[in-house]
Amino acid sequence: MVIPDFVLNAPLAMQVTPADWPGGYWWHWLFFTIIIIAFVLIMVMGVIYIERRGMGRMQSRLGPNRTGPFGLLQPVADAIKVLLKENIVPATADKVVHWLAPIIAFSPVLMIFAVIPFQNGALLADLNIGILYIIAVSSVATVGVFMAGWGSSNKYSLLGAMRNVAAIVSYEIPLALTIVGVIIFSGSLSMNQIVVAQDIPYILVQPLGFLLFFIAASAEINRSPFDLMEADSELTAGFHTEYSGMKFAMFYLVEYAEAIAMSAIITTLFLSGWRGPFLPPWLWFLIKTLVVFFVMVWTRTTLPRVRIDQLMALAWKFLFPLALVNLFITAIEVIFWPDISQWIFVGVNIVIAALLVILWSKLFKIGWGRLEV
Amino acid sequence: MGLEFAFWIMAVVMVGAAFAVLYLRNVFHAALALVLCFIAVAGIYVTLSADFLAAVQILVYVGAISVLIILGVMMTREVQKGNPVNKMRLPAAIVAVVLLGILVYVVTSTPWGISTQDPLTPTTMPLATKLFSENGFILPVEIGAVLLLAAILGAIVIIREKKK
Amino acid sequence: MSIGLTHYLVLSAVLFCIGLYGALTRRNAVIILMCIELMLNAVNISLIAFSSYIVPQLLTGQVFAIFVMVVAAAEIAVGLAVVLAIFRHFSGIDTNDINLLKW
Amino acid sequence: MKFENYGIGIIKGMAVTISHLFRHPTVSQFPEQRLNISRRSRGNELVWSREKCTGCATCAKACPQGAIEIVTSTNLKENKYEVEKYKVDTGYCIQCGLCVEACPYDALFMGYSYERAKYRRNDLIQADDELLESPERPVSGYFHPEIAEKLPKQTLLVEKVTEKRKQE
Repeated sequence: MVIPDFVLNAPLAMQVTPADWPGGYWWHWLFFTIIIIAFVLIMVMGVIYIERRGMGRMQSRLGPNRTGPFGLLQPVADAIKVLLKENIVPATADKVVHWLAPIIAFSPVLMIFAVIPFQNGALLADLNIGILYIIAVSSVATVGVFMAGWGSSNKYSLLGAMRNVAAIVSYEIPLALTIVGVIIFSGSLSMNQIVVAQDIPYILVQPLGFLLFFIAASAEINRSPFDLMEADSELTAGFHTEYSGMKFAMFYLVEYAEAIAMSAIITTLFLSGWRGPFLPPWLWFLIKTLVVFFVMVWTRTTLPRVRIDQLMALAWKFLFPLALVNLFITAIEVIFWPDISQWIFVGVNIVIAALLVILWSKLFKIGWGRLEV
Repeated sequence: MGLEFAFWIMAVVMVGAAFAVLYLRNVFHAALALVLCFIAVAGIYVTLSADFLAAVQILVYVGAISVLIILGVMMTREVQKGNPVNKMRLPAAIVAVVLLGILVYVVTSTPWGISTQDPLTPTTMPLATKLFSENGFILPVEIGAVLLLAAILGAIVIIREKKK
Repeated sequence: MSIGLTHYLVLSAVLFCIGLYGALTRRNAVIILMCIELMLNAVNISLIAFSSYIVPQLLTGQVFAIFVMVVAAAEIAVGLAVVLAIFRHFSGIDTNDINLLKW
Repeated sequence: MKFENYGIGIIKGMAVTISHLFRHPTVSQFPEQRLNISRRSRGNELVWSREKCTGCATCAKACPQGAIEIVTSTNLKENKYEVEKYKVDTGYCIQCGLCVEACPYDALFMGYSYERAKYRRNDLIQADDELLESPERPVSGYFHPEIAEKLPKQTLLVEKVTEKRKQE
């Protein structure tokens, strides 16, 4: 593999900028910071609208359609409402922790976007450890959630936080293992390099990996059907029960920003990122991200929430072994047949994925009574 | 200049957080201070151009170890009892200070053979070659894997409740 | 004065001594575990500093640091298991109360 | 060897939800589109007829909540009771319709109207002329089949939607 010159010559890996960027490092940094923040905020509003309308239509409702044309201003109205609300802190709360928790939960999500390529080379920092950086940074959000649960001094919050930690720690393993499959094929940890290496979208080369990654990612970001850390019907709202006003808005923002971040990561890793014919690259990226998010909404509408023991069983008995098998198969393919066309792997891997899923479902039945954790 | 600035910030945050681990009354707050200390250590790694290790540090220490410690704090329910000290305070302080003095003396008086080369910056590939190649560290890696497996099994055996 | 190897080593020594002092004096077993983690981190800092100042092209120190992390992960798993077992047995984790092996 | 539980149920469910996405939603936009409610609706108000009422107070006796208060005086000239006050606390009313069934002179009806919420609890207490029939307070067909025949037939949302889907 050839490492580009500008990566080798940079004094620090953090300062990698495209060689032809005008105005130097700081302008680049400022520009992309503004772009990322604007992107996250606007996309959050957009996806909240998409989620509510899409879910409404799938449930034979209309969804919000009163505020503005087609209800487009509903997220704005909600944001204004929630910002103007009173900020209530419980009397026995751990005040500092309670106050810091939303910030600590929010900042990693913004930091994830630093390494996501919007188009070729258009990213804040083309780290050569990009995807590892994402896994590392997103694990910090756990601490924020735990602080929220602890700081509220409310048993429902604490239970939600505990569930969240258990889920995230378990699901990080299959998540990382499936990512390794992608890395083996692309030969680089850098997000931009991964996209560049994807002549065939990896969803075809790694169908099992995509499936496992999607499941693990939805569990990681607390999307339904794995949203039992904020299960409204059991835990009122999980870790953010005691939050209101601006701080609640932060948690709401985190939830959707994480969903967007995961959609963007899936787009980059499995759907060949910004690559695509005819349209400009950034538009392809946007379209693919929204499509992935729509699939998340779709699964949310369809599937009922799982129990906590089922959640753990799914992670350890289904996703983890399959991720290992997937990694093993991928490694064998890359080592023994490095030169043949990847289209052969596409067919072989799809067949293997179907066989493995069917076989494992025979061995592992989730609805088979109560499973011991 | 930027590097020095970053180093001093990280150093101050790190030492402050380490003292907070010692002196905070609430054990949960101490665990959070430990997380801050780990993040500062990751920052130090970045200034040493060990970016891969910085990411691994955050992933392993912040993502896994500190979460385990926080879970341990929760499960042992000793949060409100504070952070008491035992009778060894003075001897331990003397030992620590003397050790620090010796270490600082040794570090400052040794002529280090500092290399003039720039450190390798994309460390991922060389590290992988180092770890997994034939004349690299493949045997320690396997031993480490066995160690982790043994640790998991040992932890499960220790913690399991005996069924009557 | 630019930052050199000495700075990192002194920093590592300071962190190590803080961890040592805490591990020797605290009575809460979880805090003791945290202090041991601090000491391991201090060692990691010095290893990586050596690696990038003395053999910048070899990365040996970074490899050692990775092994230290592996050991730390194993240590924290077993250590917490021991702490929880102690907590079940003594219904407390004050190390002054745990004197089974003392005499 | 049978292979089940391998996700075919999930796929079927996903197909159902995605097919719902392209169907006409089963809703009506309430303030603009109103559906006719049931002809025998026991709405949230009582409608009282001063002409037919003889002041016998059977309704007040029948009311399980004691929500009806009726004060009468004797009119010796015309040899009948004069209703001085007829007061219903609709806050207490449980819409059971027993008063309507009990009235021997068909002077009491359930209301057909809705959207009659009030801002203050005191406004819920309605008396005398407030209880009379008016365009805002039509009479429901409950216990009165002859009235029910004149009312429009109830529109069901399902019928409307299937009609619309047929047109599409």
